Amino acid sequence: MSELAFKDKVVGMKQAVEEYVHDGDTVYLAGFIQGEPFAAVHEIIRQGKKDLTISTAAGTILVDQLIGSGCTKRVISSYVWNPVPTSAHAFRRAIEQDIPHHIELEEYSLFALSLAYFAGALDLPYVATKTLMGSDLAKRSGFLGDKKISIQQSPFTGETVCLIPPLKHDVGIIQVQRSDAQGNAQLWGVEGPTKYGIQSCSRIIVCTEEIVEQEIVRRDPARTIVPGFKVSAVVEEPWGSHPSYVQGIYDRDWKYFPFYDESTKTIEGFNNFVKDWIMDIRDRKEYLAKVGDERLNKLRGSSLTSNPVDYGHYDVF
Amino acid sequence: MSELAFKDKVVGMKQAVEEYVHDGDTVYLAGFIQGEPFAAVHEIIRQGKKDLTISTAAGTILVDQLIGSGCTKRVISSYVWNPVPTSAHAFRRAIEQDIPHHIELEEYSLFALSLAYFAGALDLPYVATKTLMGSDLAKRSGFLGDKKISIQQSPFTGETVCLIPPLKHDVGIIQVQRSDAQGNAQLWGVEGPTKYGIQSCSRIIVCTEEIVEQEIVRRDPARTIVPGFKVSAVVEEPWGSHPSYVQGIYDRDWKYFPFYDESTKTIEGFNNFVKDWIMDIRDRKEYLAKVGDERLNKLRGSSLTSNPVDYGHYDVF
Amino acid sequence: MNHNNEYTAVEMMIIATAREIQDGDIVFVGTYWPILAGLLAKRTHAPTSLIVLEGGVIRDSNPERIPLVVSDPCMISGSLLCGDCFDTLGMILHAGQADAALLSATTVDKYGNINTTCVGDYSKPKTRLSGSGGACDFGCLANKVLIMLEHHKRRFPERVDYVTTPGYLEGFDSREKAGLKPNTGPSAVITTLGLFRFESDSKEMYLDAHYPGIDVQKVKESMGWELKVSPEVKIITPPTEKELRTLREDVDPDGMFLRDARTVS
Amino acid sequence: MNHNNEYTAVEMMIIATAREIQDGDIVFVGTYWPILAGLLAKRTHAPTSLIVLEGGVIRDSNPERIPLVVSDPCMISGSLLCGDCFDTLGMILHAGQADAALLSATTVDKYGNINTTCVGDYSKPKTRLSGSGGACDFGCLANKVLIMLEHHKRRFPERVDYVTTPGYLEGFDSREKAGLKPNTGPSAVITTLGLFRFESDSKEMYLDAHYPGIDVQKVKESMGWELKVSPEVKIITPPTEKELRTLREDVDPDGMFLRDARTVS
Repeated sequence: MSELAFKDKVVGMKQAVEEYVHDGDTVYLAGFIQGEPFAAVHEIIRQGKKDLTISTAAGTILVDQLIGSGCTKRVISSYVWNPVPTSAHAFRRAIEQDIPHHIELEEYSLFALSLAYFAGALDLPYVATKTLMGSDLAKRSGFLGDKKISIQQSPFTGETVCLIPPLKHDVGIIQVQRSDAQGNAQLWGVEGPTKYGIQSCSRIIVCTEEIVEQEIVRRDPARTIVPGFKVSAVVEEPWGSHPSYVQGIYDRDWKYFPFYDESTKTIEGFNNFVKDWIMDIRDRKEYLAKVGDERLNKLRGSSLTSNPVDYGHYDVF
Repeated sequence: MSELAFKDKVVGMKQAVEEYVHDGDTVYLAGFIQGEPFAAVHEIIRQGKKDLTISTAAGTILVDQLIGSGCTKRVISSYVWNPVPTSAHAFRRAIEQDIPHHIELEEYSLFALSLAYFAGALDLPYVATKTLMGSDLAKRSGFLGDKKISIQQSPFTGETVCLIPPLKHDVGIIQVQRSDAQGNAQLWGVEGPTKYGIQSCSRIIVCTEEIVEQEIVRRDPARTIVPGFKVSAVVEEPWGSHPSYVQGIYDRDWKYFPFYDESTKTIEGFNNFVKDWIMDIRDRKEYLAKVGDERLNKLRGSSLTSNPVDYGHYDVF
Repeated sequence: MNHNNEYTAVEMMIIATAREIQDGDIVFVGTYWPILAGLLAKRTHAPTSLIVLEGGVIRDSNPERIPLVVSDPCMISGSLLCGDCFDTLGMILHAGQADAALLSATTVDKYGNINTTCVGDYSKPKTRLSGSGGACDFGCLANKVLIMLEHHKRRFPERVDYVTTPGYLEGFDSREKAGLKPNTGPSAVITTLGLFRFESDSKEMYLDAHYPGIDVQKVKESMGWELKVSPEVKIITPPTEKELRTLREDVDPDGMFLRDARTVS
Repeated sequence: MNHNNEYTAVEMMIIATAREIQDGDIVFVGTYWPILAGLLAKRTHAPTSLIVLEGGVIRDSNPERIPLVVSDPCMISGSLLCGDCFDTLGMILHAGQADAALLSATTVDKYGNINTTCVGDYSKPKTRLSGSGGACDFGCLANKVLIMLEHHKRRFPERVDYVTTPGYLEGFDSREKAGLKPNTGPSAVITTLGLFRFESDSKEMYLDAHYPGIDVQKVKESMGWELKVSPEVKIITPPTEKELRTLREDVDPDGMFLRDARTVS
């Protein structure tokens, strides 16, 4: 149904997370180094959501924070790390020592996971691939058991193939450059498997650097990565991906990552970090004030703009 | 290998077709109502290529002309028609009366064919879908025999599924709005399955309304539908899709289609049409002169341009 | 053109089809009559329906002229999303989110199976037709398939020569047994005589309603099998003035379809 | 910084890896040391190599700063194609068009299998590492997989605890038997001691060449199994002045990787 296509769905982050992220949900986090939805994840942590299954193509400290904060029961990803590159400490503590509690993992390669999202978004029964085979990613499954993958012979060629069934999600969160109030969201830059990941979700929260007039969307519909009719809420959240980046809007805050590494090596360090940077902060505005204008200004960078293209105006024959 | 990525591959249409389309080839024709590569197809007909297998998502009179001209041995498509809508007469004569000779068909639904192109472009062993089943498209196969599809039970759920194996092609031809001389081709407007169809080809001929400076491509890399390293030849061919359209450049010449319908109802009519509009014409320039400026000017239409987007310039930390 | 009560059977067919679309429906639109029915619904009682094209377009607003084919450039400019088949056939239709699909047909049989491929044997047909396009996908996957065709007895054989687009196959549970998803398939066949639906158990087509002035017996004689008729067969409300005016003046003001102007070369 | 003959073992490793890339190669680049090797090759002997990123980027030119992660925004601006995983992992890597893939590793075993997942048992590891990312795909699908790691004996067990990225599995034809495509897999392992290749039959890793001043015996003692050594074991040419200068001044002028400047918070 298209009821959501025509609705102004702009809400604040607090309300979006309250209404659309529920304890026990399977939550897809969009982004691929670019566009990680940090603002939304911090709000999830502040609201103390529980028992989440976090699914994301490339888990960075975003996932680490969700694990260390005790929101997370399960993780589906191709990896979890701190892209210094170094370890994600809360993730390590959870796996190695069940701190703050045990978590379950389901691990894929990035391409296999991309196919699972693709199958999820299109509701395909499965996709056959030549990746993954021979690896322990194929041999060992976690909570998905024998629904993770299946090694079979191709009925066409007899060759051995790996079947990837769909992954679907209760709710997905994406941060984009721009969206209209109805949630027609536009993204450019590296996508990873975001387009299919986000459309494998029953509910979608669009976080956008800027809410634009719908006319902007209509003038370049090729950039729309999520159609508004699938979107539950639109949150205008500038800098919503910091310390990750949004192409053309702000740079990756690379110094944040070693800082996070140093800060979170101990449980106490992690807890203090979460207190200082998430729990004791009301919203993204306060967060940005804490980061400080000097740092933010440095991340703004300079412009390199595309040339307009013509779609034409067709009103007569 | 990237040898083709850095090479200026601009040639004329005659040379492109001579060098890269061979008798007996499986030829993918890109386009979906928009961007049908008419100029290239007319050159194929002029050069009298034989025994081609033509593969295209939605066969229109382009395919009809290739069939009636005797270039075509086999057709892979979801349909062949004249989008008046009415019958494609040469196609009918070939199927019903073996005129000018027998042709073989392999028919899919559009989505099944899209999946076959997708599997072809990625070299996936197959993709499982819930479409096609129960139809005679699933039950009857042509020259692909039991390599067309396979009905199986899902090892995950036990449900009945339809497996679609890859389709690949010797050569693919695409008409786009713009390309650089290296063949980094950019397209906007309705795509159909073009992105995957064209990348399932061993050789690619890019026909472009305009060859642009590579800087234009670099400023908006999200619009690139074919990377230049996969491209064999680039042909600058304005109006190369007439009577089909190219979004934002020229409108669909709707009057051509009933004219073609009337003209080609008989064998003699078809042959005269091909003589007048293809064989007796040297190249696209002569074709356009025959169409006439008045008609072409009418098809130019008015503009509706996108707003530029920023990709940012990242040179320092 | 007059806007009184006179209307053609084709106009009635288009209007009756449009009425099957609910406001808020996500509608896949096939070429020919479906274009008119989809656009009419959007301009009358279903303004918040979305029009979706198989080639990759999602559109919430009316185009500025009538598209002669669904992927006409006028459908792309000003759309909300313009991409590829995976955006629409994939992530909407195959994903089970197509509320309705509008299809035209050459022949339709007792169980709503559509043939747009051939008359006679497939391998050597008397008449070769266009084939499927996205129609087979619409028929396999949409929740509510609406089939439009001008009524001739030969277009309603008991069994089609070729199933281009699956309806209920051999009836009963044969559609699901073939592997198609539950809660999909033909919802109505709308012709120039009336509107047909399908029995919930047998999936056999029956006459649910006919147009004013059309005799049930005439309908029965225009079918290739012994047609069942609803015990409460209804008479379809004739076009309202608004429906007719919108169809003629807003949807197809140039008469491209309604007056065959598109076939003038 | 001096540009005389002094160089670090890590610099030698990067340079030796870069030399494995042929001009014209389509190269998938993983994070960390691979970034430097890929960019160095492009700035020296392989100017027409293409750099491809798993997230969806094809780049023919050098970025204007060193990317700290492969999907750094500096790799996107000015690229030739920027899309999604299907554009690169799909239509290049899985399609068999990746000439080379550069990977860093935590541990590598006798048959070139890589573990970046865990030390100890997977279900209760002593140390949990990051996991695969695209590495497993690179290892499964690229024609020439180049593996980089700083040499420590514990990083070369006879058998890895967990196969994150398949090399030749148990050797011989076990890789193809598992279903992986022929003519894919590890081509070389490049460490801070030397360069290792794989026997054509057994697929066992052997020492093919070592760096100047490195003793073969020392290499043998730094492996977790009885290492085979090529009867014609070579000594790798030390870095040329151009290689060193390009690496230090053009590829990583800020010392982000070479002087660990990226870890300064």
